[in-house]
Amino acid sequence: MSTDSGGVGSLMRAAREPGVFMRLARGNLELWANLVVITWAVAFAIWQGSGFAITLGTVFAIWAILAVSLNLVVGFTGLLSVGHIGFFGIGAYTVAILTSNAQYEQLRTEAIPTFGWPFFAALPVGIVLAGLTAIAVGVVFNRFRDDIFVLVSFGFAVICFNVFLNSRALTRGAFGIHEIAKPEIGSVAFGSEVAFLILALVFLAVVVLISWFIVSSSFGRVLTAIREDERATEVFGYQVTHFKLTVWVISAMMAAAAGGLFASWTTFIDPNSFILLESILLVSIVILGGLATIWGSILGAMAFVLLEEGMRFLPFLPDEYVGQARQVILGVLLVLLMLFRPQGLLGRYRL
Amino acid sequence: MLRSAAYRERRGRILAASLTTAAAAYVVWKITESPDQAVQFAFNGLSVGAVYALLALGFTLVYSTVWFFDLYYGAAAAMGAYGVFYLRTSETVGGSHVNNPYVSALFALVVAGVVAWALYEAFFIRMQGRFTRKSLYIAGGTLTGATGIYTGFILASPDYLHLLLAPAVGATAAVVAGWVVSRVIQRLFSKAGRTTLLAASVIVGSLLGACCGLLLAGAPGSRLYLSWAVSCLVAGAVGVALYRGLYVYMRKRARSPLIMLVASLGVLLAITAATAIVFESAPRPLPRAFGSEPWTIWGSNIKGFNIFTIGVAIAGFLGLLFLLKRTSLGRTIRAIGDDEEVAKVVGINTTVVIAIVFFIGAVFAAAAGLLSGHDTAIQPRMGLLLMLKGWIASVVGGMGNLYGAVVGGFALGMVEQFGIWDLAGEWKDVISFVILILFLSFWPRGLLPRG
Amino acid sequence: MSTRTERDGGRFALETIEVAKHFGGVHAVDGLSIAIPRGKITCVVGPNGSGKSTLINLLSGMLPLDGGVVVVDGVRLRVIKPHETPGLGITRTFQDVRLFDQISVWDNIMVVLTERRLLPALLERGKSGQRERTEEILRSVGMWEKRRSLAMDLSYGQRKLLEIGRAMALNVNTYLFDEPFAGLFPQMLERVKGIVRQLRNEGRTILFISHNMDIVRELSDHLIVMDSGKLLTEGDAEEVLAQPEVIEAYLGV
Amino acid sequence: MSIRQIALVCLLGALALLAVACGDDASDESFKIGVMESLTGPGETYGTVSSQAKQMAVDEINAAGGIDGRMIELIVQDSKCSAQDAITAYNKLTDVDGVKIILGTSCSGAMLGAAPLAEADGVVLFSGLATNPDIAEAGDYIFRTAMSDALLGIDTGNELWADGIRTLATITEATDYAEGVRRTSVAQFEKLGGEVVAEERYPSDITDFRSQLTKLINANPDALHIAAQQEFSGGTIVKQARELGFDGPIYGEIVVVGTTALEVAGEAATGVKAIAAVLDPDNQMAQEVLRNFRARYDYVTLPWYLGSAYDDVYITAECLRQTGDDQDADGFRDCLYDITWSGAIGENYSFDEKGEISLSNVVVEVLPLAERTEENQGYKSLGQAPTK
Repeated sequence: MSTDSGGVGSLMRAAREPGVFMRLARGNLELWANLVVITWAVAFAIWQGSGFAITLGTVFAIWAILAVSLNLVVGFTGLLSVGHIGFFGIGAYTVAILTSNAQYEQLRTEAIPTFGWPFFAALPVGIVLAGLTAIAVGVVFNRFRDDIFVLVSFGFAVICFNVFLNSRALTRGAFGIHEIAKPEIGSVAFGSEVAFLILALVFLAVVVLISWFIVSSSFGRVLTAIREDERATEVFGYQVTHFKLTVWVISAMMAAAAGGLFASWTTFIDPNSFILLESILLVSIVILGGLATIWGSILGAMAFVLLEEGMRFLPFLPDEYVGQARQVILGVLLVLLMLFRPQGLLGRYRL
Repeated sequence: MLRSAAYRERRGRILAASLTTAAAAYVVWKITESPDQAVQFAFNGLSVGAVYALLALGFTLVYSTVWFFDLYYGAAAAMGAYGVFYLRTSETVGGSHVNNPYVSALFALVVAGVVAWALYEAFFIRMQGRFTRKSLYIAGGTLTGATGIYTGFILASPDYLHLLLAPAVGATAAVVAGWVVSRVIQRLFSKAGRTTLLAASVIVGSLLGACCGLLLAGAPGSRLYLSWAVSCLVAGAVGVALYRGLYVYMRKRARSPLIMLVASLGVLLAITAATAIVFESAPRPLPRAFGSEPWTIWGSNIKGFNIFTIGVAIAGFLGLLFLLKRTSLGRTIRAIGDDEEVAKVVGINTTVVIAIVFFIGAVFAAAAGLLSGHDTAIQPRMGLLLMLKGWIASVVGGMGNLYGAVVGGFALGMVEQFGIWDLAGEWKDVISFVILILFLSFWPRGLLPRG
Repeated sequence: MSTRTERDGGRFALETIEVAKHFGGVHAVDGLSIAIPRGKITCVVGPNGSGKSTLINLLSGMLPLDGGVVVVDGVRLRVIKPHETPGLGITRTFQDVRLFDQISVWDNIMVVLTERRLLPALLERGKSGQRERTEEILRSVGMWEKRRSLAMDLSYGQRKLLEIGRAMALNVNTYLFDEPFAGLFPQMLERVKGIVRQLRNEGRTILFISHNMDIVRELSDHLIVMDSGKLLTEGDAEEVLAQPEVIEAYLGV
Repeated sequence: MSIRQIALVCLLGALALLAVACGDDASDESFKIGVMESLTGPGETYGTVSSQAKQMAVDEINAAGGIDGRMIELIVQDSKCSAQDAITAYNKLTDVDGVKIILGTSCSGAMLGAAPLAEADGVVLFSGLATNPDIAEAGDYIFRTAMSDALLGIDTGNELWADGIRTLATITEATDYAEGVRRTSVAQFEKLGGEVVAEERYPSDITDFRSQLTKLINANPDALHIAAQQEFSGGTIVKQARELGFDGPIYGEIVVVGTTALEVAGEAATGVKAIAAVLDPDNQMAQEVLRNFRARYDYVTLPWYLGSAYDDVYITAECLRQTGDDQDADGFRDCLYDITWSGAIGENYSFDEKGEISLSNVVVEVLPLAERTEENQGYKSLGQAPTK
């Protein structure tokens, strides 16, 4: 399987033999992308101090999990899903509802039952729930392809947001859910930012491993074949819908895991974190980093997180426009990529 | 487990029919329950539906010609609305001018570019025999520069919109009137000489044109309605520029419609965010247009402006129908929609025709955007929301069918209204997307399938 | 109603009875009843639009049947699902070569050799048997050197060969080749002919479509002539080619 | 390229992030105060006003020589109106800029997101705008000069009942603030015996409320209650309700009678009643703040929030004068608990044990279009909200 990236490989080689570097650097976009983003990350960490870097690292890890999971669907299977934020939200809300310990009855706002489960008990429930939702959604969506699939996945994102916002008896609607538990294993609590970052990176590593395991197996090869020609793959004896559904569900479960982490990290969630725009941004991260490459998604997530923080230091850009300016840059990048490099920076697959 | 395709199709049809019947029965039951509310809902549905129908019309036109989802379409809707806001901001809440020299210059450049390209396509080859290349370049350059500067002035000084536009409108009126007069004379007095014909049409044309120009120059109240035209045209020009400057190159290489979709998603993201930077992301009202007083009909209220919107939607539909069915341009558009390669071989300049389609599409979107903006309000995000609704409407009506677009638009408007009779109003968006998924699952060709 | 297969004791690998397919009002295949002899090369000829490709699409399940029955090894089928065709011993190539463009030549062959079930597929990472078979196929179609390049980067002839190789990798009894010789250079042409002959020598059934009468004469044992979705004539190649109406119907176009 | 290499690179990246620590919090001359406001998004009206008022107050203090010669420096971050952005902004302020005292946030949601962190880190979070009742319970380091919706709700319920309203229809923006307002108001109204005959909600990004309003009006309520987060939607709802032929009384709170809301609604807003904290017209300081603000920024909206944000800065300055150290959050907190302040929003108010203040709300009624001026903000006060 061609999951590996020449970019990182050549980076490694360059690290071992500095002489090779100049030869590699010439015209090697992937290497440049890697170098720029990683240098940027390191420089940023030095410049800004560890505390903030840890926060950003956690944000990065969560986005990276999402991006890697979405790449399974977009890059390897060829289904451009804009609805992944829905599964992220399901994971986040399940963990939030199950672990929250807030005394809502004493508050003057909407009360929902609290369970006070530990994080690691709630997370699997969230993952399974997202998986079940993904099965239901996938059965309906399986018949759609290409741009129609995009359209219905837009719909899924909007529906999910509205469910989070309007099922007040379950999610407290706009009030959001407080006091979401931090993860704990036995007596080891991941309360501090550093501990949480490590946990998030461990999650990321697990997700990357699983993704790698999938794409490097025969299963992954079938997925790419489906992406290239669904009908032809069928003629060779594959029940394409089952394969698509399976990877869709796996990807949804990974997104839910990211959601659970996110909920636990912020300790408070409300529907605003799960809007359609976030989903669109997520898709652009995946395309930006590169389709059908795991490392590309990670790099894309890193670039995305750094982009916003990096722009805070542009002197001519007022702080309040940073978010919007990032959106402009992402939009322009998408256009340029589609024009010149439809596979994304490190991609292995052109749309 | 023997399930033939015919069986599945039949099952789909049965399901669709029963769903429709159930929906109709529900509506009838609701109407008998409270006729007042039903009438009011119907009015609301028609007002909203008119906007959806306009969106779906333009969307269908573009989609059935180039066969990819152009998300710029949503941005065009927002640009139409914000164009009016940009030009008439002094009449809206907040009052302070948002007029920005960079923005004006940018759009002037875009318009100039589009004009340059249009001149090149329309005249360059035809005139090359008669004039030297150099003189053509000079003439074209001058005209382009003049248009760009003129656009820049119009955008930069909205307070003098009526004065600035008066000559242009007058000239257009003169040309149109002259043409009409010459046609009429030719019909009635077939023996009339060339000189008489020319003299009569020039005199009548220039008189009428001057009259129009003067009237306009003396009517500052017309600025709002002129700004409608300006923002529609600018949105259209941006559509053409995007097509010519971007999509043309991309379509050559694109393996799938997804490339185009993602690229136009980028365009939408960038334009939305840029709008939010220039105009702030909070919603804003547009200045009051005519007909903002409600009329009471059968105990329910509807604004005159909503009736106007419905009229615009129907007029847009008829105009588009005429264009596609009765004019040679329409025939070429349909030919391109059927098979672009063949159309190219037959000798149609597909680039130009598709550019025109993009222009018309963007004008429809801009019109829908500004009408809905006048009716309620504008915000940078409105583009995405409107576009999604336009999509759904055209899917409901039947992709690629004009009749379907109108029916789908109004149907979606109605369904959204009547759908929340028993449900809480916040589920409105969910209803439209559930409708979308139902339609795509059971009735993918829509209410009125194409061809 | 007994089928020819039943009467002839399995002499036919594949048989259609009154098979029909229509698109809107157009009857692409209209009550077609043919029988494809086992272990022989059958050629389908007919003018453009006579329903040849539709026939292959119907037999490979790419299009649902609108009527009629397909008999495969004595099993009567009204519905053929594409993913079941390898189980029925059928595979095919496409007129407009359909490879998995953006994956490597190697993977293009591997895809048809690997596990069909979900979970085993997840756990499988290329068994040695599969690798050897892939190498064997790639060498036999002369693509071993190209194994690392993407399928989309191959030349037209190479793509055609790769597609045939991909079909061969699926070890089945019946091969349906949709215009395997179209647009090939002489050298490639010989190679494909060789492959087809070799497959027959291995005792497999081959059905192919071609417009090249020389090749049809040279290769086919059995000939089916179609026109407007209907069967014009069917029989031993030499006999059929001797019939004047065939020459008229086919070469007259 | 194998998974090992990926892992290695990940590890390197993580190490680089962890290893590098940089302490640039050597305190210089000025006091550093963090500010988190929603400068973009649904809360931007409040956030902008609030941060401008704060900047104005800081400039005044600095122009007058600062606090014992030391200047105040505001470090402003956009917390949007969401918990996630508030957390990012909070971390930025505390980790990068090393502040211990943060003024903000504007939105209750953002406040509730950042509050647990502040509580755990011992950072003072001092808001002039967040009104959610739950913030009272958020912790020891959490203060606000905004009044809890709980107080507002009780007043609203009383006022509705006193005006003879027995059946009510509510329309509420689906945000925590607006939901909080609706909930507390309706609770009091129902306690008194009133009945809510219809309720509707809307997401923040819609501008067409006619379908919801049609349903509400069809339920024939005595009055309509609007709880909006954005001034804009508040004004639009008033306008559209009148367009749909609703002629009963309309109630809201400060958002519905904000300057923008009134401009959007125009004549339709006449007679709308709102229960709100308003600046006392007799309070000289309040009037001066408004005058200065108008002179500086050329507009005035949400005077009370403006004053509240303004007072925050002066209270902060007073406490900094007492503690003399912008890193001493505990001292600052104790100072806040002890302080009694007279400022733009009221005389002699102080923080209770939950970090809350309590001032009285008044009922205002919107004037006809012709009578609205910059000075009267477009409404007249009907006096204190009834207590019964």
